Amino acid sequence: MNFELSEDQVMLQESVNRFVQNNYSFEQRRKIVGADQGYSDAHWAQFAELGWLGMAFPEAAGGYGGTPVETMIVMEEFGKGLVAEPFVSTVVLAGGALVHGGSDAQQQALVPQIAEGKLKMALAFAERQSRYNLADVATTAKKSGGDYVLSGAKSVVFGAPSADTFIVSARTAGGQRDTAGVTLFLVDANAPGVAVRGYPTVDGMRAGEVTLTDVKVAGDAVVGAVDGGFDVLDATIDGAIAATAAEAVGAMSTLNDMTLEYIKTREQFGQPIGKFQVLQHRMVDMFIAHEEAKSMAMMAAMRIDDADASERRKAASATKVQIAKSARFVGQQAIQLHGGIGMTDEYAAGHYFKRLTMIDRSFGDGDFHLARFGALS
Amino acid sequence: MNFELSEDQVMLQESVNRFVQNNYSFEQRRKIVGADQGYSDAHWAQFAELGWLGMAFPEAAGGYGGTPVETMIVMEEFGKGLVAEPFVSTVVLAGGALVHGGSDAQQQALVPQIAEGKLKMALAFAERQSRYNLADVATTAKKSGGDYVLSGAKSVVFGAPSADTFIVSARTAGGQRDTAGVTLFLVDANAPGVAVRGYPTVDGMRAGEVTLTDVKVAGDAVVGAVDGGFDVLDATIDGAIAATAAEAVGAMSTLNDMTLEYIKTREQFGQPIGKFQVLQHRMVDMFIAHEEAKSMAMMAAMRIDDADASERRKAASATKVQIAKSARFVGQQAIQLHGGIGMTDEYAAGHYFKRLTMIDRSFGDGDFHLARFGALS
Amino acid sequence: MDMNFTADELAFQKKVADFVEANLPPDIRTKVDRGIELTRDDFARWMRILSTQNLAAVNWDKKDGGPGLSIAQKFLAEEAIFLGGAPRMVHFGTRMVGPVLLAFGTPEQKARYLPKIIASEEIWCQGYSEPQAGSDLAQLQCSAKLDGDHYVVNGVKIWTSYAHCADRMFTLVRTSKEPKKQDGITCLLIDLKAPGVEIRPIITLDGKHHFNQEFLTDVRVPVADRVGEEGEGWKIAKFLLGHERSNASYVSINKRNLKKLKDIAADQRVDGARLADEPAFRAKLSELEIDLQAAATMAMRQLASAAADKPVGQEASILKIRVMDALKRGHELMMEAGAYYAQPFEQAQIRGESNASQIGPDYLYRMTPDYFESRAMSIAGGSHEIQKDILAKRALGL
Amino acid sequence: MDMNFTADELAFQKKVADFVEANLPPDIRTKVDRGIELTRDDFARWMRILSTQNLAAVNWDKKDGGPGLSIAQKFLAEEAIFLGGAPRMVHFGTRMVGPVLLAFGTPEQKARYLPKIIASEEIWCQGYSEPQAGSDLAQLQCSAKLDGDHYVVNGVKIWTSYAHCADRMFTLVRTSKEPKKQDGITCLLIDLKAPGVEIRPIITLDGKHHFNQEFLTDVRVPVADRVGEEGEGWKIAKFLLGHERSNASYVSINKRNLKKLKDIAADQRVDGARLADEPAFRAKLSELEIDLQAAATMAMRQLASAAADKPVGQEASILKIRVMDALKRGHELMMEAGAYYAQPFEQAQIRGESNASQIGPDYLYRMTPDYFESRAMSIAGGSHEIQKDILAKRALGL
Repeated sequence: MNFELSEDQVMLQESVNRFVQNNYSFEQRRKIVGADQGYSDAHWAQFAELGWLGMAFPEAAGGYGGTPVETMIVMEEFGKGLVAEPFVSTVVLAGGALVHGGSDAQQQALVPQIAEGKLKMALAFAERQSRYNLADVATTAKKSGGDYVLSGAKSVVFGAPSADTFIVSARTAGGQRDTAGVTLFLVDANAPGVAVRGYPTVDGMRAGEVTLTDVKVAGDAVVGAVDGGFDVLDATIDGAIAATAAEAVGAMSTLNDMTLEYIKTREQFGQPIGKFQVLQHRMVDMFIAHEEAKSMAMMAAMRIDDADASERRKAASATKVQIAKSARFVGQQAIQLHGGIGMTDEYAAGHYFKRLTMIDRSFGDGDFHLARFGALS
Repeated sequence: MNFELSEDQVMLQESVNRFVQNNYSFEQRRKIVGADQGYSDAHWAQFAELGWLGMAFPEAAGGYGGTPVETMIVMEEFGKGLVAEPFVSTVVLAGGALVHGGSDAQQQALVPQIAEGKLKMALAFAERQSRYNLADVATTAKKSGGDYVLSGAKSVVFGAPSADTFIVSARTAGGQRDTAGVTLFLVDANAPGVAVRGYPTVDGMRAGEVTLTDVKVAGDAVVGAVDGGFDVLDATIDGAIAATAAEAVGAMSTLNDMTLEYIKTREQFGQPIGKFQVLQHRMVDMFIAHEEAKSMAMMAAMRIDDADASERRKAASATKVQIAKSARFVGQQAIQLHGGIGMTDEYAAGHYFKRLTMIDRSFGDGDFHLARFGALS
Repeated sequence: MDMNFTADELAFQKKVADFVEANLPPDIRTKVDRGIELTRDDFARWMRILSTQNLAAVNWDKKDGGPGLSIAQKFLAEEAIFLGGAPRMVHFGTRMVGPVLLAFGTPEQKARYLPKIIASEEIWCQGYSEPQAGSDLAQLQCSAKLDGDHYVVNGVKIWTSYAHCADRMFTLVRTSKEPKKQDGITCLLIDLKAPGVEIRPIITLDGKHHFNQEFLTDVRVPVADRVGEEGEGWKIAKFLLGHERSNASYVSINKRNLKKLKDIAADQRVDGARLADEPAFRAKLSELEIDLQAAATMAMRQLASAAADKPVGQEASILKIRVMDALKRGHELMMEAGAYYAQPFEQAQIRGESNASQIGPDYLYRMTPDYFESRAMSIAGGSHEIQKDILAKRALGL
Repeated sequence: MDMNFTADELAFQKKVADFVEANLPPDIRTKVDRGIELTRDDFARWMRILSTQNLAAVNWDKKDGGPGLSIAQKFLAEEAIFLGGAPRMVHFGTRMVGPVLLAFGTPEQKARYLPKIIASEEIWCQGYSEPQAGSDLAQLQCSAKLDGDHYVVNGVKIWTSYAHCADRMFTLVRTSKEPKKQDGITCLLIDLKAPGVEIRPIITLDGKHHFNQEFLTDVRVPVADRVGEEGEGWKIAKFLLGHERSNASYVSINKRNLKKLKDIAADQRVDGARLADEPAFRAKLSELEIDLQAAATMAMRQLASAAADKPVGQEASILKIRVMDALKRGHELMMEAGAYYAQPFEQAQIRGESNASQIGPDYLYRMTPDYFESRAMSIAGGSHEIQKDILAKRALGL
């Protein structure tokens, strides 16, 4: 039993922490997310250089063989600064699908490009009717000789505007919500028939609606087994839950620190408002919420690679439920304790609240995962 | 729009209030519920004399034509003193079934006896497997010539040990959980085949397990239509929800007053604990919980006679959900604020908490009624 | 006891509802329904339409030029207006300045200002808060120095709702530094077009412009625009706090939101079934509806007390806490209902600056911004914490 | 990072579990499973059995006569004992008196008391609280006056868990009225059979006898039974507060309760289906299980920190709050699971005074009393409010 980071992991943590300190002050972030692209190419290049983009991939594929613990470390530090680069979409989501489903050839072709920062990807899994059910896929892929022809619309694809290549879930067999019959495809963003309508999300990130109109892809674009895409997606999204749980833990940590500082200095009725016992206990509850979330994010990092899919799913869902609860409480109360200033766009607290709220809206909300956990128990 | 009591209602309220003040100090109650019978015959006679036992029945049947508002008034005052006499079982439950389902002959035969305090009754509706579903009836009533033969076991029948006559739900047709096919029967407590195992409940009241072994009743013992007992039961239980909601409001009122008094006088760390802001806000939340419960109990008293069964059901379920929430919060926090002394059997607070907890366990808990309300919306 | 309104009262409500139905401009209706930011002109237009029926100053007595409605009628009128899809009013004139001038104003002030308030010809805002004085008005810094027949005002006001839509600001300023700080506060009526007034928008988390910050630099305010005596500002502020806080109107807003939420939950699908029938969501929906029913009944009880001229007392604070909680919860559930479509942020559309189609179902696109905005409900106008401090002290004697 | 225990550690746990399985007397096992009140003899018997394996003083070092377990082993041993169905121990001797004597005791005191603690031959209780001094020990009134080589003790102690099962009481008394009140407190070891000691039971809401009140009238306590110097009682009490508060063991109790709850929910039926599958109940069950998982992980992190000799600090208070909340919730759900069968109160059966059959399913009959009892979890040993005051001050610097 050991909850310590290794020396290498501590170095990684310090390195990401330093990056965030130097590049993600609130004003620096405002500039980044306020610009059209919504992230910085220079930062992306730096991520590649520092090895963060290849970190999570197997060495055989050209990655650096990191574990979910390394991803947790990076994401927690990213969360502290609300880093906006498309790391989750490229490395955790599309990258996760490649790790869980990609052939050796696919991995060897794509992973080095990702690691070098030359390739950005996105995973297009949600649809207008799907909510959080990964098997609810209406987009079709019809076999046409050795090729497939994809048609349909994918919703709120994180990182879509910057993606060079998508991994798209489409139905090759079965009914609309059958887990069997979902297949994943690599789709070039510039392929004829692919249209992307990009937009900012409320947390300052970028996403897009991806429409596929008779998009032709070759047979070797299939990621994983034909009709077997669901398990790949499911494992990938569980990985994304672990990663964004750590991000939420980082964001809560900063938000708590910020709020504590605020109530220690803001004066009302002749004393710092942090002298009021009600606010003290609220703040204590916020710190407890963070501690619980952190414990669960660590647990997830250690369990999310479990070979037993049921154990993995339970760990992911339990973690997501905890994150939903903690993030909601910390976010809402941080605003309440800040009062008016916390409600303004000019002040950092609200942006942490927004990101925490959107993490809760991604990959299944608390209720969804409470039910999933219950079904597995 | 008028939330005032009429002059007669105010007089009723004062009269019940006076009774409770004089007869239901904590020590007086301990003596009553500690004795074998668990209530006082003298009180019961007084109830009759003061007209409270006949109040809710139609004048034509020998009652005094009161409305649910009168029942609310009595129950709220009873709640303030945790009155232990079997008023709910006789008047509200069995009496309610007579009002909703009884023939003129049945009403005229029984109501005057109830009103005079000569007849105590109980409604036996729950069974071991039924939880809160009134239609889940396994007890059978088989036709035998003009008679019926009843067999089965009824659970946790409030007021069973003192009941002279039961109204029992039994199945005459349909499957075990069909609403159609439930029939209500008058059963003499002394009839051959009727066995009662009585016991105290955690709140100091009395209930019993009623076993029916080939109990023969005449055809005129049917209350309401054959196979049509469910609607009578359903309306009766909704009435009991309104009545015990008012009781809970009364109990919360006393418990809040008691707790407020305690935190104003109990000193710790050199000051009354009521000076601590956290306890002040908790107390405020407890008073809000009581105000909300009171509003809903008033609403229920005005709506529970609604001719539209769906409106009646919604009002009852909404009220029960609110009572569950308020009673749980007030009860738990009253103990928390009292600390150790609140945990002891020698102190009144815990007994209010117990009664509130048992009201929550009667006629469907908060979750049950939240689902019922949702299904009706 | 009787929870029902009289037939006459309901007929009156129907009349108001019909008027709103017939006269609410379609462009404003659409904006309200879609949550698009309203312009100064939108507010002014609608308020003037209501004024034609004397429904802007809905709470005013007949003798003061108002419609002289009963308490039940006021409630029913407001409910009809809200449920008819109308925007909330910028009502500092009718709710604050009017009552204050009626109680403390000079005959000249009354003659000058009241008719334009009733007719919605001038729109008012309220300048209370300052960066260092939020809930604690005793800390006000904004100063007014007498210079002949004018005050010269310098300072900063903040959290001024709709100042950018208003003509004048009802303002608390400091005219002296008394040892007891509240004694030095005075009330001035400030023309927002006066030289030295600079209004800067504060954009909130929802991307909209509700609030402002005013920088007042050597702004000259005629002594004739001082309300009451010097140093009476605190008294006037307390008068307003004690004055009708129409939190009952939030019951109507809540009802409108609940209807919207139910529409959304009926349209959204979970595995092909209605979100409204998914057990966890349905339970949350029912819980909210029941909470709202409790709040509505409390509001009715308060209205009945007020109508019977009984003191309403601290129940107003209880009602505020509970209606605001319900509002926040309603917006939270509308956001949750959107699932992934809670994420897109379409600020240009929200602000009415773009006609681009919405991302995803068009009824969802502003649910998350609305949720963020709703968080202010337990902060503004006396935070929940302050309401509970007041209740502990005044209602419980703690 | 690694959440797993080593194979050696797990083998050790297995050994303890096997011992419990083989040696827990069946009558005691039944009582624990059924929630029947244990007698003094039951406690003593089981503790002596554990002592044969040196597992009563599970937290003691080898040099002090204990088993010298690692932190992980202690946790695993306790878990094996709880999950094996054993009763909680009356462990004031091993957890309080022992550590205090090791730190502050005279050689004579150590020789006299420690071996009997390790062997469970003497059972101890703790006399801290008084009617007017709950969480605020500075207010202690119980007085001890020196008279030759004895102290004469007069006063009242309250909330003494298991005094009726104990031989001796570790007691804080007042030996002087210093201006700074905590300076006058002294620690005495009192023989409960001494003349002048009267123990009165306090029956709690669950109908059981856990607590007592002691009336001490001219009780003579040898000076040799004073621990530390006069006036050092406060220091010793603080030493104990800082000493290992094995809240991690509540994780094991919670696990046992969760299993029981799941068994109940699997057996109870709602319209013929398992209560465990009813959506609302299942959600509550899952929520509790996840809360417990978070608490368990926090406990693991604390154990790992302790094992690495890092300061555990304020996390102990956080863990206490959360494990106690989980315990309370678990008991609440077990009560809810009973529906109408939550109502019968079978005190005689609970107290082991009747062999009558239970009303309703026999696994339900004491769920409501247990629920009432569990409310003490956020009161005893420093209420949640006090824990949060401590956290605000020490962890957050507020």
